Amino acid sequence: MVLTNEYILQRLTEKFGEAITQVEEPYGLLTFEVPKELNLKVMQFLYDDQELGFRFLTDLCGVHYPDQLGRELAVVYHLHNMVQNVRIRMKVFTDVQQPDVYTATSLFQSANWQERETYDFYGINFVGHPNLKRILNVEEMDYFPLRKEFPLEDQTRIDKDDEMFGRGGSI
Amino acid sequence: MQTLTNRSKAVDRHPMTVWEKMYLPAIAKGMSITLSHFFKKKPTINYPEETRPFSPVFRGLHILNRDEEGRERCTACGLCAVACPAEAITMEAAERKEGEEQLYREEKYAAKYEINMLRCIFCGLCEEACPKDAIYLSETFAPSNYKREGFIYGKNDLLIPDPKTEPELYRKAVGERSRKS
Amino acid sequence: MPINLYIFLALALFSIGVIGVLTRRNAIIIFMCIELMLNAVNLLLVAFSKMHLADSANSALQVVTNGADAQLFVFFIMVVAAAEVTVGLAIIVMMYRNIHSVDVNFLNRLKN
Amino acid sequence: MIQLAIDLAFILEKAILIGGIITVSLVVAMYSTWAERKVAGFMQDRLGPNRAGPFGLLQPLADGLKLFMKEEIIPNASNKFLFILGPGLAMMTAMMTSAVIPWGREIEVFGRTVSLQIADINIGILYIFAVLSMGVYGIMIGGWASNNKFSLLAALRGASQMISYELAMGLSIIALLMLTGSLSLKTIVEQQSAAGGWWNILYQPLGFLIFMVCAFAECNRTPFDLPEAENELNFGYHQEYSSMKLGFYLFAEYINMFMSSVLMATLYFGGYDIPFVNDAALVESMGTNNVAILQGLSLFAKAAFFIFFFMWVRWTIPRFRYDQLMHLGWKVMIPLALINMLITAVVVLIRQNGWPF
Amino acid sequence: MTITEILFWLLTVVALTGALLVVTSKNPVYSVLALIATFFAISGHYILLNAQFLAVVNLIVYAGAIMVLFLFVIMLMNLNTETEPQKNKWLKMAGTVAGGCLLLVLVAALRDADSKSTIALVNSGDTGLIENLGKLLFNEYVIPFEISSVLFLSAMVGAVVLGKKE
Amino acid sequence: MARPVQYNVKNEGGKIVTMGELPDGHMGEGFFASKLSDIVGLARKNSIWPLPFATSCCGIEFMATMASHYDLARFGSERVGFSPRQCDLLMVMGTIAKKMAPVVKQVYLQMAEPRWVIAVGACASSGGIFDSYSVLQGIDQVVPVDVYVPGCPPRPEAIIDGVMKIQELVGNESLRRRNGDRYKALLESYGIQ
Amino acid sequence: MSEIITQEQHHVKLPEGSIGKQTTTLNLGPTHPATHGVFQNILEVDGERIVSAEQTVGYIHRAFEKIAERRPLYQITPLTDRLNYCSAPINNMGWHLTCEKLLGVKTPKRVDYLRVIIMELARISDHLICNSIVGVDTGAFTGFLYVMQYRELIYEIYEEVCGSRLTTNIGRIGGFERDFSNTAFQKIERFLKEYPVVLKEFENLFQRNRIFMERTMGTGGIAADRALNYGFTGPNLRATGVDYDVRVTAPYSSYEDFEFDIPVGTTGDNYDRWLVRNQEMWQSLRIIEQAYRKIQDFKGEEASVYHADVPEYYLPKKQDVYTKMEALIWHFKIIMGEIDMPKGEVYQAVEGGNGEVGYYLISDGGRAPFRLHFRRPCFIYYQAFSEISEGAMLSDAIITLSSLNLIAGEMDA
Repeated sequence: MVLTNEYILQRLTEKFGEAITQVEEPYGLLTFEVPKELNLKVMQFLYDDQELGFRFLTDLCGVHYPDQLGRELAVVYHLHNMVQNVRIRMKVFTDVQQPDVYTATSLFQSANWQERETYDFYGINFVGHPNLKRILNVEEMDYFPLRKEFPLEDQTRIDKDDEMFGRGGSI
Repeated sequence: MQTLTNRSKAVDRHPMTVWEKMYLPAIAKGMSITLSHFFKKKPTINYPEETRPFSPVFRGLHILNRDEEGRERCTACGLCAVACPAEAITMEAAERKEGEEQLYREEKYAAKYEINMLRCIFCGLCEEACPKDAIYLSETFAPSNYKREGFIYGKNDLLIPDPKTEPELYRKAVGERSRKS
Repeated sequence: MPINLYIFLALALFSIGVIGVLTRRNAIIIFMCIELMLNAVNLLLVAFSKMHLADSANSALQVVTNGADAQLFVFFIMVVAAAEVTVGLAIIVMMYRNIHSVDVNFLNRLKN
Repeated sequence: MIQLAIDLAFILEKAILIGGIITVSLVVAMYSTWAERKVAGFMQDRLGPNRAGPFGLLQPLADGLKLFMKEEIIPNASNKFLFILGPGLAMMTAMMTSAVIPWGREIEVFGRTVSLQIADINIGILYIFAVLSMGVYGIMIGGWASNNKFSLLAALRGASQMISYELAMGLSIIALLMLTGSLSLKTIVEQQSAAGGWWNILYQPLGFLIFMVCAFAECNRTPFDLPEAENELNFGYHQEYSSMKLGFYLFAEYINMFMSSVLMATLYFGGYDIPFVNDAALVESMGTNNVAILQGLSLFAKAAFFIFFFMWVRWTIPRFRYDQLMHLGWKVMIPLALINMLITAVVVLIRQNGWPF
Repeated sequence: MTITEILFWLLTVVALTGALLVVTSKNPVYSVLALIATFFAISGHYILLNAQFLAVVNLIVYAGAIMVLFLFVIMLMNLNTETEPQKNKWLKMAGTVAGGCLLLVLVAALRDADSKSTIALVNSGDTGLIENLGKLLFNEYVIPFEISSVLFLSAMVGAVVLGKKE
Repeated sequence: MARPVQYNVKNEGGKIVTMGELPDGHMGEGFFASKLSDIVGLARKNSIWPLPFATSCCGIEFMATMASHYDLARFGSERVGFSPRQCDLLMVMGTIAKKMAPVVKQVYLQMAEPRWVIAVGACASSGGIFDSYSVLQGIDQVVPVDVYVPGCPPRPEAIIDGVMKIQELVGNESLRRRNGDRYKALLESYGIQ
Repeated sequence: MSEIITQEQHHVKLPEGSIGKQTTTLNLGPTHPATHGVFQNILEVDGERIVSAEQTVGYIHRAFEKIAERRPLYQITPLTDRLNYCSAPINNMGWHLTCEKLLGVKTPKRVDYLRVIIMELARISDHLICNSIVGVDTGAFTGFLYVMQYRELIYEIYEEVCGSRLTTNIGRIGGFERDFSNTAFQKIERFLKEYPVVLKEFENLFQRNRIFMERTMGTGGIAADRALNYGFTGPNLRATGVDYDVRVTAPYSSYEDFEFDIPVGTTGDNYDRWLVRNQEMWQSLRIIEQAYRKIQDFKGEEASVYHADVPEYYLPKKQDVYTKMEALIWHFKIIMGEIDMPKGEVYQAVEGGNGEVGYYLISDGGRAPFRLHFRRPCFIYYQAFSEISEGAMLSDAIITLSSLNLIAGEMDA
C-alpha cells in the first residue's frame, strides 16, 4: 500500500476531526496544524498506527511570527515514515505570553535536545521535559535570542561601520 | 526493521580467525606497510623555501585593479560591501574632480577603501559582485601579523602597482596568465 | 660486626612496629607496621645466620652452608608476607568499599 | 665482595666509567627523541624536524634548553615534595640499570685492565629486576602528587601494568637462566660470544618474544602506553609537569627504552659480541682496545636496532585497552612464559641426563 | 672505624629514621615512602652481611611489589591526611609507652645474653649466594617450598574472591 | 574565470606592524646576558610545542598543517600537547563562543611562562562572519595575542607563516621581558596576575 | 557472531548497596584531545568504568539560524560551509538544492553530475577524517597521515574548482560559479587512480588487526530501534543495520542515475561504524567514477553547461556585466537581494557526512529567509552518547566519541 498524503489526511481527520487545520502541501510535503493541546496525541496516533507508522522524528524547531497575535510561536515537527518513505510536517502554535507545549520526549528520545534548543532559542516551555534548560547558550542568558525582536549583532564589535550603505538597519 | 531499499549490503565482519587472533601477523603486516613508507619519497614541501602552486582561481588577498592606463577601476558602487557576508569592506565614495581623469576611470571613485583582513573570510563574493572589474582575489595568501592594526588594508595596500610608473611590479602582479592572453 | 648491634637494631625496629600498631588507626599503616616487624625479624635471622657461619668458621668442621637455613627462613617469611599482603589488602579494600573508611575502629561493629 | 674493598684507583676508574656511561645514556636518550621524531616523520611520509641545525640535529639541544628555561609550575593543590620526588625517582631508576650491563670486554689503560662494566655482580639480572620494580614509583608518585584525576588514573594504570608484566618478564628470563646457569650478565655474554656459542635467541625465540613484549610494557611504549595515552588521558601521569621535571620524565622514558634495548641485545643477541667473528682471535690481531671499541659499537648497533624497533612499533599499531592489556599479561603472557619455562626445563634435563626412556 | 662500620651505622640510622617516619607521618603516602627507605636500608644490611640474594629479593618483593600494592591501594582510595581520625591522645601515649616498655624489657633481657663476643660474619662467606641457597632450598627444604607455593596460590585465590564484586 | 591579476605584490612579504613590545634592548644587559638571551631564544624558537585549541574549521586545516604535505614538525613543533603545562604556544583555532571564553583564559593561565598565543583564522582573531550575540569578537578580549593569522580558514602556508612570525618573536625576545613591567602591565590589563 | 554482542559490554551492572560515593567525576573536555571539536562530557567513573555521562554542548554556538535571517540567499552559502566543515561542499549543495526547490530552478544533468562528484569527494574526506581519527584514538597515528595526504588531493580539487580548500563556498544557485577546469578533471582522475591504493593500505593497517578489532568491537554499540528513536541517521544508523540513505530514498541531484550499495552493519558498534564508513568511501569512489564517465559522455552544447539558465538567480557573465546594460541590472538586482523569492516552506534533506542534513526554509517573500533551520545530524545523535557510554570503559568512550564523528560546528551551529 502506498501511503499518500490524502490517505494520511483522511485518517487524521477521521480521528481528530476539526482539530487538523491549515492543511497545505507545499512542494509535496503534507503540512498541517494541530492545536497545541493535541500535539502529543496526534503524534502518538501517527506513531502507533500500523499503517501510518511515523516513527522517526526528523526535525523539531521553533519559529517566531511576531505579527500573528496570540499565536506568535510555532513548533514545527517533521515526521518521517521510513518504510513508506513519506514525510509530513506538523505545526503547533502557541501564545508568546504562555508558551507551553507538551514535550515529545516520551515518544522520541531525539526530541530531548531539540526541545532544549527550541527552548533556548524561543523560550517555548515544553511541559514534561525531563531537563529543560539552555543547551547552546550560557545559562546566565536572560533572553531568547532567536525571537525576532532581539538583535543579532554582538554589541561589542567595534571594527565595523554600520552606517555604510544603509546596513545599519534591520535587514 | 525491514530493509528500506534493495541496495543494502552488509559489511564484512567475520569473526577473527586463529591466525588473526595471534596478533603478530596483523602487526607484521602493519609494520611492513609503515616500513615501506619509510623509504618512500616524501611529499613534504619545505614551505618557506619551496612553495606549492596555488590554483588559478585561488581566493587570497584582495587586489584593486587598474586599467591599462593606470586608472583605478573602482567606482565605489558598494556592491562588494553589500555582498560581503563578513561586513569587512568599508568604503567612502567621492566625486572625481577636474584633472583627476588620469587617476580614476569613472566619475566616482573610492576615496577610502578598506578591507579588514581579519574579518574577511575569502569567500570571493566581492569579486563576483564587482560590476567594474575592479576587485579581485589574488593568489597571495594573507600574511599574518602582530597587531590587529596590521590587518586594515587600505587602498595603498590593495591597489595594483601603476603600470605606468611601476611597470616591473605591475607585470609581476599581473602574473603570467594574463600576459599570455 | 658484633651480633649485639644487630639484635638491638632489630629490636628497635620491631618495637617501632609495635608502637605503630598500637597508636595508629589507619588499617593500612597498621599493616605496614606489621611488615616492618617482619622485616626486623628477617634482619635478625640473617644476622644469626652469619653468626653461625662465623661460629663454624672458628670451629673445626667448616661447612659452607652453615646458617643458610636461616636465610631460607627469611625467604619463607617473605613468601608468607607476600601472601598475607595480598589477602590483607583485599580485605582492606573490601572494608573500604563497605564502610568507606580504613579506620580499624569501625570494625568493632558486626553490622553497619 | 670485591666492590666493597677500597682502592683509590679502583674508585677513580669506576667513577669515570659511571660518568661515561651516564653521559652516553643521556646523549643516546637525547638523540632518541630526535630519532623518534625523525623515524615518525619518515614513517608518516614527512620529513621530521630539519630546521634546527643540519637534519634537525640540534633539535634535542633546543628542546632541552627550552625546557630548562621554562617556568616551573607546581600546582597549588599538589603535594610539593612528592611532586618533585616523582620525576627524580623516574630518572634515577632509569639510570641505575646501566650499572650491571657489560658494555664491552675490557680495555687497557695505563697498564690497568679495566672491565667495561660498572659492577659485575653475580646476581646481575636480579638486580635489574629490583631496579625495574622501583621504576614504577616514579610514575605512581608523580601521577598521584599532581592531584589531577587523569594523572591519578594514569598512575594506577601504569602501576598495575608494570607489576603485571614484570611477572611474565621474570618467567621468560628464568627459562634463559636455565640455559646459561648464571645470573651474571657478563657470564651470559661470554657464553654467547665464546667460540662455538650461539646467541640465545636461537635457543629461546619464544622467551625473547615474551621478554620483548614485556619490555615494551615496562617502558610504557605503544601498544602499552596506557599511562600516557594522550588521546585518553591527556599525557597521563606527567600532565601537570612543566619545565625540566617534564624533561626528566621524557628522558627517563627514553633511557628506559635504551636500557631495555641494551638488555635485549645482551641477553639474547650476544651483547657486545661481534657477529660471525671470533672475538678472541680478533684481540690477537687488533689489540684489546680496538676490539673493545668494536664491541661497544656492536652493542650499540644492536641497541640502535631495537630502539628503532620500539619506534617502528609505536608508529604502527594501536593501543590496548586496560582490560585487554591485563588479559594479555595474565592470561597469555604468563602461561606462555610458563610453557616456555617447562619446555626449556625438560630440554635441559634431557641434555644433562639423556633421554629417560 | 672501618668502612664497614660506617656503612653499618649509616644504614642503621636510615632504617630507624624510616621506621619512625612510618609510624609518625600523617600522610600515608609518606609512610609508604619511609617504609621503602627502611627496606632499602635493611637490604643494605643484607649486602653487608653478604646475603646478596636476600637483599635483592627483599627489594623485589617488599619494595617492588608489596609496597607498590600499598601505594596502589592508598591511591585507589585517595586517602589524605584528613581521612584518618586521630586516636585519643592518651591512647597514643599508652601505645607508645607500651611499645617502649617492650623494647626496654627485650633489651634488658638480651643485654646479658652470652653474645658479647659473638660476631656476625660480614663481607665474607658464600652462604648468601644464590647457588648455595638454591641447593639447600631444593634439596632439604623442597617440601616447605611446595607448601609455601600452595599457600601462595590459596592467598591469590582468596584475594581474587575477596576482590570480586558480587 | 581567469583573472587579469594574479598576485598582490605589495603584500607578499606582509606589511608588518611593529611588535607592540620591542625587545627591552641591551641597556643594562651585559654582553654575556645578551648572548645567553640569543642562545635561549634560538633554542626556544626551534622548540615551540603547540597546544592546538582547535574548535572548528581551522582545526581541520591545522591537521593539514601537521600532515605530510606541510609538516609543522620541521619547525620542531610536532609534539602537540593538550596539557597546557607543557606547551609554549597556544594556538587558538576556530570560533570562540562566549561560553568558551573562560576556558581559553583558563588554559592560558595554566600555561607555564614563557607562553605565546597565536590566533588562527578570522573567527579567533576577530569573530569573522559570526557577528552574533554568542561569539566572542576576537580572543584578544580575554588573552593577549601575539600573532594573528587571517583567513577563514587560513591555508596551511598561512598557518606556517604565523608560526614563523612567532618564531621570530620568540627568537628576539629578551630573557628579561617576562619579568618586565610592561609585560606585567599587559597581563594586568587582562586581569591576570 | 555470538562473540560480538554489544549489549554484554554495555549493560554491566555496577554493584548496588555500596555505601558512599565511590565514583569520581571526570571532566572530559572542552579541551581534552579526544573531543575533536569542543564539547564537554562530565563522566562519573568507577575506576575505568563509566557509570554515567552528561554532555554539554554549545561551546561554539554561533547563531547560524539568526544570522541566516539577515542574509540574502547567496550569503548563506558561506555559513553552511561552517556547519560540518569536514564535508562543507555537501552542505553547500544541500543549501543550493533547498533554494532551487524554493525558487523552482531545474538544473541540467551535467550540473547534477558535477555536484555529485563534489559531494562524494566531500563524503570521502569526511569519512576519511573520521575513520583515521578513530585510528588515532586507538593509538595508531600513522594511518591518519597516510590518508591525510589524499585528503590534500581532494582539497586541491576543490581549490581548482572554487579557489578555496576547506570552507569552499562552492557552487551557486543553479549550478557552479565556473566550469571545472581541465586541471580539475585531471586531478579527479588522479584521485580515482591513487586513492584506492591508499585506502586499501589503510584498511590493511586496521581492519583485521586484532588490537584494533578488540578495541572497537562490542564497544559503543546501539540497537537499531534505539538509534532510530534517538534520531540517528547516516553511517551511524546504517551501522545498526538500517539501510536508510537519503541519496536512495529521496534522490536529489540525479543520484538515481548511479549504482551504488548501501553498506550496513549489524550491531552498531564502533567497529561497524568504522566498516560502514570505510565501505562508503569505496562506494563513493564508485559513484565518482560513474559520474566522471557520464560527464565525459556529454557532447556538444551540453558538454560545457555548468549552470541552469536562470537569469533571475544566477549572476550574468562578467563580460556581459561590463558591457550590457541588461546584464548589469540583473547583476545589481541579484547582489542587492532585490529579487524577492516566492513565499513558502521547504524542507530539503541531503545525505551529509554524518547523516541527513536538512534545511527547513520558511520564506515570507523577503530578501532573506524568514526562518532557516538546519537539521544537524550530529546535534541530534550526540544525545545518545550518555546511553551508549554507560558501563563502558573510559577508552571505549573516547573511541565512541570519535567514531560517532562529532563535529562541533555542526552540533552547535
